[in-house]
Amino acid sequence: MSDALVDDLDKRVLVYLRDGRFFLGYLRSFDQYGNLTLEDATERVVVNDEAFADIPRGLQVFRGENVVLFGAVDSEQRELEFLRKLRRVTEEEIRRMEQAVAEDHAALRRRERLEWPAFDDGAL
Amino acid sequence: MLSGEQSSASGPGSTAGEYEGQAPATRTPTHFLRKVLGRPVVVKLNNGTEYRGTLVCLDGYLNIVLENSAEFLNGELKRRYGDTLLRGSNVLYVGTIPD
Amino acid sequence: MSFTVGKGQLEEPVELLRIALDERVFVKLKGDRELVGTLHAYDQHLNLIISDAEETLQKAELDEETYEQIVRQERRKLQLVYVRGDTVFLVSPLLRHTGTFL
Amino acid sequence: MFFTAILRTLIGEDITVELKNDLSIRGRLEAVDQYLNVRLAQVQVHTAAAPPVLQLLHGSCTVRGSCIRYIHLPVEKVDTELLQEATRRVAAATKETQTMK
Amino acid sequence: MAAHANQPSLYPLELVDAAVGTRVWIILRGAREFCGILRGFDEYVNLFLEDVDEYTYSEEGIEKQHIAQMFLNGSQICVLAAAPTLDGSQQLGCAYVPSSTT
Repeated sequence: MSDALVDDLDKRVLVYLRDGRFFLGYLRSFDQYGNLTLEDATERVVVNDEAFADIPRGLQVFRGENVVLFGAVDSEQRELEFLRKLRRVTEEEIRRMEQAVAEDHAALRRRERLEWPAFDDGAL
Repeated sequence: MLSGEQSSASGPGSTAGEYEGQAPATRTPTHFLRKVLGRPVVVKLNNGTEYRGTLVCLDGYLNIVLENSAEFLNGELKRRYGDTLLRGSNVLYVGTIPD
Repeated sequence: MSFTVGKGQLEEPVELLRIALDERVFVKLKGDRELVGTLHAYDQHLNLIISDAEETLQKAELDEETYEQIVRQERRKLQLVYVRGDTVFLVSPLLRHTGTFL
Repeated sequence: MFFTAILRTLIGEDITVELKNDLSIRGRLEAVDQYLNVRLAQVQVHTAAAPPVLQLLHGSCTVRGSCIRYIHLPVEKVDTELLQEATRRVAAATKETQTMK
Repeated sequence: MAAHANQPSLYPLELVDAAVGTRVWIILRGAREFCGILRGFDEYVNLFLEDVDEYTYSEEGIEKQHIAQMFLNGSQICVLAAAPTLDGSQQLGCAYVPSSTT
């Protein structure tokens, strides 16, 4: 497996985390636990599949257990396709959009609770 | 669901006596599990689901096989099984139920 | 720890799966998922390989208009799958069901 | 290790990895390790609601074993009879080492 | 960390050992508590309990179940304490926060 991973070293990769966040950057190292380091990393935040922002994160180390998957992304064509479909906005703008989506969700959940008090099984 | 069994608090093998220092070997959790083999038990999983049936066997990971078991969620019967293998990582407790 | 004691032919719980090889089994998984299929391989983590399976997924959804919670069942066929053991709650061989299967 | 060996027999075949977050990724199996981490080549993400960022993936992609729910295997490439035989053999060998202890 | 060089330190498991034979109160992860007589434990703090009351908390109220003897998996235990006293200075359920308030 690690032989195969060596192919990704120094390539531009996408890292998908368990909390749903995406990071792009240059893979500089990995170890047997699947811990990764990315140089010149950016976090790509997407809202509603319509707008995104790249937030500079510098050098990032990821703990292996939080990584769902990662893989090379060096394809200009794929990046251009992405840019055609989604609008690039500033970090402030994307945070405002995130906030709006979160509030919509919260409103829906409040209504749900009024109608149906959900059973809390705690352990799950 | 389980009422009127207060009197059966001291089950088989539990003798009256004082406990000083290290619990005697007959009082370890492991010993209890050996003792209830072949007896009706209730197994509760971390998500609250209960399985009632005869304890056929178990291992160190707490994987459990029950015979003639029934699945309950919130006290409601959901399903019946013949033999069933429960994965140990989800087991919260194994308790006795009256024969 | 070694408190593996059993009766009859079963000495280890996981041996139930050896007996169930090539038989139909019912599997309950995390996230309200259930499978019925033929068991072909297993290991001590309860990793499984199952064929001709039907998966049932219970989904609690919120009706957008009435805000009522509805439980919906989704079914699909799985020809041949590896099932990761850590999602497994229980495995039960169907032929060994004695009672009514609700 | 037994399942690693099973999956390794499928290296070079097209498989679909279904993750616990409902994402499905299809690709050619390139490598499998002891934790059942899986490396796929020529990946395609084809879940309808998949995040668009994943379309950037190009070439090989490594998936963490613990995030996997199912791997959909090609029926015609797996001999289930052989698989059962191997399982019985492994079970017998495991039992033997246990009784030796 | 250690209190004083001459003072004998008390290991956590020694405290559990001292509780053997007494009624204890166990708070688990999730909305679940147990109250029963501690009969024994092992290195994983799996417990052997007798005369146990199990309390499950939910928005619908408290559900109580009695179990004569049980093996309790140590991995889910958050707190093990002396049983609440009858004068009400400690109350079962005080660690439970309903999900709707969060």
